[in-house]
Amino acid sequence: MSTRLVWRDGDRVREVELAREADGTWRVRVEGSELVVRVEPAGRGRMRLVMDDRSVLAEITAAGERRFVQLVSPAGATDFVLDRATQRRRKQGAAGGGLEAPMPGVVTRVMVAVGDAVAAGQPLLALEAMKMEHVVRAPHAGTVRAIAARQGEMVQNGVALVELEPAPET
Amino acid sequence: MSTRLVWRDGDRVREVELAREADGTWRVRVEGSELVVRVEPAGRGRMRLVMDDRSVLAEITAAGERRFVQLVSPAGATDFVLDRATQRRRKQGAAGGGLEAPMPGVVTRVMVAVGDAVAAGQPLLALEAMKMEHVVRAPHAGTVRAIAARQGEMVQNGVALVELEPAPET
Amino acid sequence: MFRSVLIANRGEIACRIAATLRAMGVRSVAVYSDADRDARHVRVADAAVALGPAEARASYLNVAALIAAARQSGAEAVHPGYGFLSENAEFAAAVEAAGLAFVGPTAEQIRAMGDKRAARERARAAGGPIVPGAEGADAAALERAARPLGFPLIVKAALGGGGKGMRVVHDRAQLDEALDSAARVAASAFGDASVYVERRIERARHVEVQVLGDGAGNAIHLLERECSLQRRHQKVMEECPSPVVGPELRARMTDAALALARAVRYRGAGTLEFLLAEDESFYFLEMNTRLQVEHPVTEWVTGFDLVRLQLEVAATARLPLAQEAVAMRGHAIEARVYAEDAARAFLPQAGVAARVRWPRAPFVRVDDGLMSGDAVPVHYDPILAKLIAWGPNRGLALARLTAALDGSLVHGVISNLPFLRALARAPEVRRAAFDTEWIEREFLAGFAALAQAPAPEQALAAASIAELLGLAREESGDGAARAGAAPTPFDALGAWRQPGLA
Amino acid sequence: MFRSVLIANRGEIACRIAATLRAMGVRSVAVYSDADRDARHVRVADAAVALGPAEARASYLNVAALIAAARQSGAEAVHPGYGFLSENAEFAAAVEAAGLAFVGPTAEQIRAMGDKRAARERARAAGGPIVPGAEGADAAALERAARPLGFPLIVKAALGGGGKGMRVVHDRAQLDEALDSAARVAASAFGDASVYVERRIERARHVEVQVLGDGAGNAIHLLERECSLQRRHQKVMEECPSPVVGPELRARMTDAALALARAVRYRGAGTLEFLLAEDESFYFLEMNTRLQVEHPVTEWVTGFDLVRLQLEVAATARLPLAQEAVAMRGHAIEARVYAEDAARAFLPQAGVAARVRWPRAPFVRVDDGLMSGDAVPVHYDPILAKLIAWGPNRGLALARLTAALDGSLVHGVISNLPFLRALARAPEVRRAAFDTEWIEREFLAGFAALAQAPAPEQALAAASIAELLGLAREESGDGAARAGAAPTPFDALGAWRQPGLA
Repeated sequence: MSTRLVWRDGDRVREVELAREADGTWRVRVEGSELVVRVEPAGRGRMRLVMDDRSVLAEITAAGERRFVQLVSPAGATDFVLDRATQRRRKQGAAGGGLEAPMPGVVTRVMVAVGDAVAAGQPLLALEAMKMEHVVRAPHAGTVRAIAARQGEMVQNGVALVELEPAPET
Repeated sequence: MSTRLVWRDGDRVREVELAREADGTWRVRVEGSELVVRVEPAGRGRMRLVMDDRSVLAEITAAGERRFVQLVSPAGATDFVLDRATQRRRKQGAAGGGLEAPMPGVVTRVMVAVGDAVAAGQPLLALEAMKMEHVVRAPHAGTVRAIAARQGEMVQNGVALVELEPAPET
Repeated sequence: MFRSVLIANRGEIACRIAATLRAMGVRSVAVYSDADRDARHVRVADAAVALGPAEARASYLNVAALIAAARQSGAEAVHPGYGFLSENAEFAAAVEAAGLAFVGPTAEQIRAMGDKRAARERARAAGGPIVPGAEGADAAALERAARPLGFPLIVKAALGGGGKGMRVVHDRAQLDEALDSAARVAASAFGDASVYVERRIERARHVEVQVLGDGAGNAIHLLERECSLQRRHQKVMEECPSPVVGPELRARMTDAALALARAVRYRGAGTLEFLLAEDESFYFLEMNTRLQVEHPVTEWVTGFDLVRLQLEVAATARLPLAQEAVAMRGHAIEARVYAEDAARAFLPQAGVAARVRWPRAPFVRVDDGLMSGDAVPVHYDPILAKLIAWGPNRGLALARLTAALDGSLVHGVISNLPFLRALARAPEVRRAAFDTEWIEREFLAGFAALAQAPAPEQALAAASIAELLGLAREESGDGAARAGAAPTPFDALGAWRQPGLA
Repeated sequence: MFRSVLIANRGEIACRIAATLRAMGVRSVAVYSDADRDARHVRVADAAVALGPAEARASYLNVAALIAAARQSGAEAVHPGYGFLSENAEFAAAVEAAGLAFVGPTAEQIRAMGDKRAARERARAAGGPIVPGAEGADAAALERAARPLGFPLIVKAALGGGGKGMRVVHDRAQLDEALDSAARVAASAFGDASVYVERRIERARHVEVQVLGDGAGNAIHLLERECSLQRRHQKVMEECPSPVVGPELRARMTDAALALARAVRYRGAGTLEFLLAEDESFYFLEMNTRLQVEHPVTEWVTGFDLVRLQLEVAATARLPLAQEAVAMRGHAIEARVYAEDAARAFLPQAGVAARVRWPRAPFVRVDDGLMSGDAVPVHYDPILAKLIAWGPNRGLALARLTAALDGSLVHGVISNLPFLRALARAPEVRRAAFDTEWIEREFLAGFAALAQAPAPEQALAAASIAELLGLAREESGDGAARAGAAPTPFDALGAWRQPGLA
């Protein structure tokens, strides 16, 4: 019996199929290639993935939908952030992205109102954090359906800020 | 409204009476003397006791019945272990002590059997831990009523090992 | 010595100052904003005073609240750390007006050095080499004065810092617009539209000299630091000594630094920044009148605690050591760990760092302000920690720093650790073949490609297995993190030890 | 260099060796007993192999299991650490017979130095000063031979170590019984009843010299260490350099150490222990043929990583540095943190260390093997960590060590931190006025009185307030600790912020 998991990896959607064999090893299929790994304890919070010719330490921390993954081998440490790709988020991603807060911060300006027609690239609102200002722009032309943030409000990373209905293709 | 707490502090029994005033300060009475303290946050796991002329950082960790207490002031850090003095433990303490494991370890020898009459100072059993042997001796003459440990068994600090009924006073 | 010192800062530098105070037996007083109530710098201090709301303006930049906190807590001196009010002359003046010692230079010295154009003049007067430049009352005059310099030029704000308002101009056609734009930025950022121009030194390195003055005209130096590894004029890795400075050049640079420090009768610890050209000519850039972020590399190589030296000068107005006592041993390199997403334009990050682990290894020092479960507020500079490694030579120091970066873990908030790990392994960094623009010119594109590559199968496998083993429980995220727990798949479930699972 | 090294040890020393391997880019292989499945030394290694049941005999002392683990993991060398099999000639021989490198001396050298009486003979042959002593085939012969020595005397087991079987004899009347008793202890502890006697040097200090040999007759020294602060012949605090050794005495002691190391063609890192009398005469005590617990003080003062040097000698059979490269800078002091109850006869402790915090401060190093939630098993030496502080002089090093001890927290298991804090503050320690018996003769009684005094009201108040604020919940003990949480009164309840509570 195998299980399928879908991850968001940056802008990509990654599918993983995995099954545990009778001898305890895991068979993990990622986009056509297959890993056979034995999982060993490596102290609280860590596991060791043992493969045929090498092994790697892995440490995973959950933070909301995100999973922080660190791999450590003699070649060094690498960090990744994967996201449980829910239906909602994948749809948003497909719509062009750019409407979520790219960083946590304070909304300093809201430059559009609900009902406004906006052009692709038009500034929608501005966020400020740690001395940096970031302007959120429309990824495509469309109509503003909802604005989820007010001026002065603090927002977290990844929070949806503006709902934008795409203009009918011409 | 005040609350009374009883602590075991080494061989002593200490009583604390404490009440919270309307202004949030605590009034703590320990054996006749009284402290008036304000409690401030000092980060997760720490509090600051602020008194008239000084303040001290306190950090408390629970481990079973025991409370580990660290106090830190500019003069340095000090550590204490207090015990929630339950009725059972206080009674045992009153009976003379010495029948609990003084350290965690492995019971290497049991030198008495249930029903044996023993003299004060007679070896009852031996514990070994980290290369050290410790012999538990009878604190007073009496009769062995129960033995809670077997040879080869691992016991934790403070665990009752032998129940000893005092010999009638002569 | 003072009996009690207020630390007017937060984060790693507040913790680091508190450590020296504790070793000196001096009571430390922390201050905190509402966002930092549970922060590590509050936990390590002997006393702590609330300043006000999270925004820096209302807390760590709030002069009145800080002076009140110092008075209320019985502090005798104020250490400003770096950033915030550390180079604010009004704050220094207010501290001294309140009858407290300011652990730093006089208000006048801060003011004089804070005006970059005036500082240039003082450096010139002290015989220091300055980049050929030009000034002018207005754009037209400036343009005329700049003509003999040739191109490329840099336009700078007189009161600027951190690269803000700086513009590089490659030819005559760009100059007008650049002067105009720089003046606008300067006016809005620093409240003064004054700008000046300097000749641009190509492929220059940033080398700075640490000095310590007694305020009466005596000063010593504590060697130089190499800080050429920068991104957008922000230092990323620093080292001591500079790998390109030999004894003769060191003597010339430290002499120049001391001439200026003595000329202004500098008090306390300060840093003279120089541009070092490929031909070993060097030019005064600016003076930082405070402790630098990168001071630990100097501490390790010289063996002196700079915070302690600052406090001793502040308490006694005397230099606590002679120049002869300063010797160089080995090599130290520092890497700055920030909460920023290097894969996405280095956007600053904030949130709860659910799990944090810093390395412990021989010859490695970590100055941190963050432990598992701590918050990274959105309001402040996102520095999390500094890793410093020492070795008898540069190669060994860099190898240890690389291992220390590999041994670090920050989960819950995205950090620049992947960027630092890649940087420490770059051949140019190993060879010390870089200048202040090398990262942006040659390193960043390759790193960005790497950072945006798909996660390897092993990472997906590990995350997926952890998910099936029970990590998916939502409470193991923020909730547990706030309670000080380090959430892990194994904590929740012992089942993975049973071969029969799934 | 080796590509992969197995670390045949556990705890802080296994972690410390792994750190050097990581900085060298060498793959580390940990081993663990059933009790150490989750231990820190397992978490930091690149690979880990299970050895067997918790008892040391079945795991860390199990030669066959260790050799099998090394083979299975592809290790090319074995580092034994200290303790366990580090001075076991059979293990060293088995490692080499398996075609692996043993990071240490040859089996013959271990065997020769392991017989204390034979080692004395070798030291005498190499011209080294030895304590006047006597041997004899039986008690009567020994007694006759000992007559010229006078009293007091010490009776020692020939194969002994760590003070086991040692007896002090103050006059003729005690001698027979002491010889008898020492022989009995020696027979049962070391499997050999041989004993010998030495003149007792009064108020002696323990000073040892670190050497490094190439196995071909070349050797260098890395200064001396002062280890006089002992309790029952167990070192408590160690420092480098010795505060009573000047250049002339240092030259004499290191010369004597090198003469012996060269005479036996010593391979790897080793330590020659000397008794130093008040008149600056010194006597060979024994040689430890392994890394010492206290090696970090030498590392800091010389700037060399001793584990790296060991590996380089093992890999190349050459000395990686010349004597001229060894210079002394400043002063370093180490304190050993043990799980033992100093207030109750130093009984060893075990359990779950629910909350652990080690300090981070400039010029402080911590070699630890324990984090919050880790178990302290009952089966092994209860060392938890070592705190090491450096300073340009001894006073500053000691001040930093004191602050580091104050900044340490071990909750859930009783540690000797209170003992170490009191010791670091003792005037005799500050003045360096102590000998190997000073702690027991003069310090312990006062400390015991202090340790057994009633807890102050503030401690009772803090514990009681915490209790009322919700700490009393039983699950915050072991359960939460095992899940990696740091249980605290504030985690459970935000109510304390409300002034109206209770």
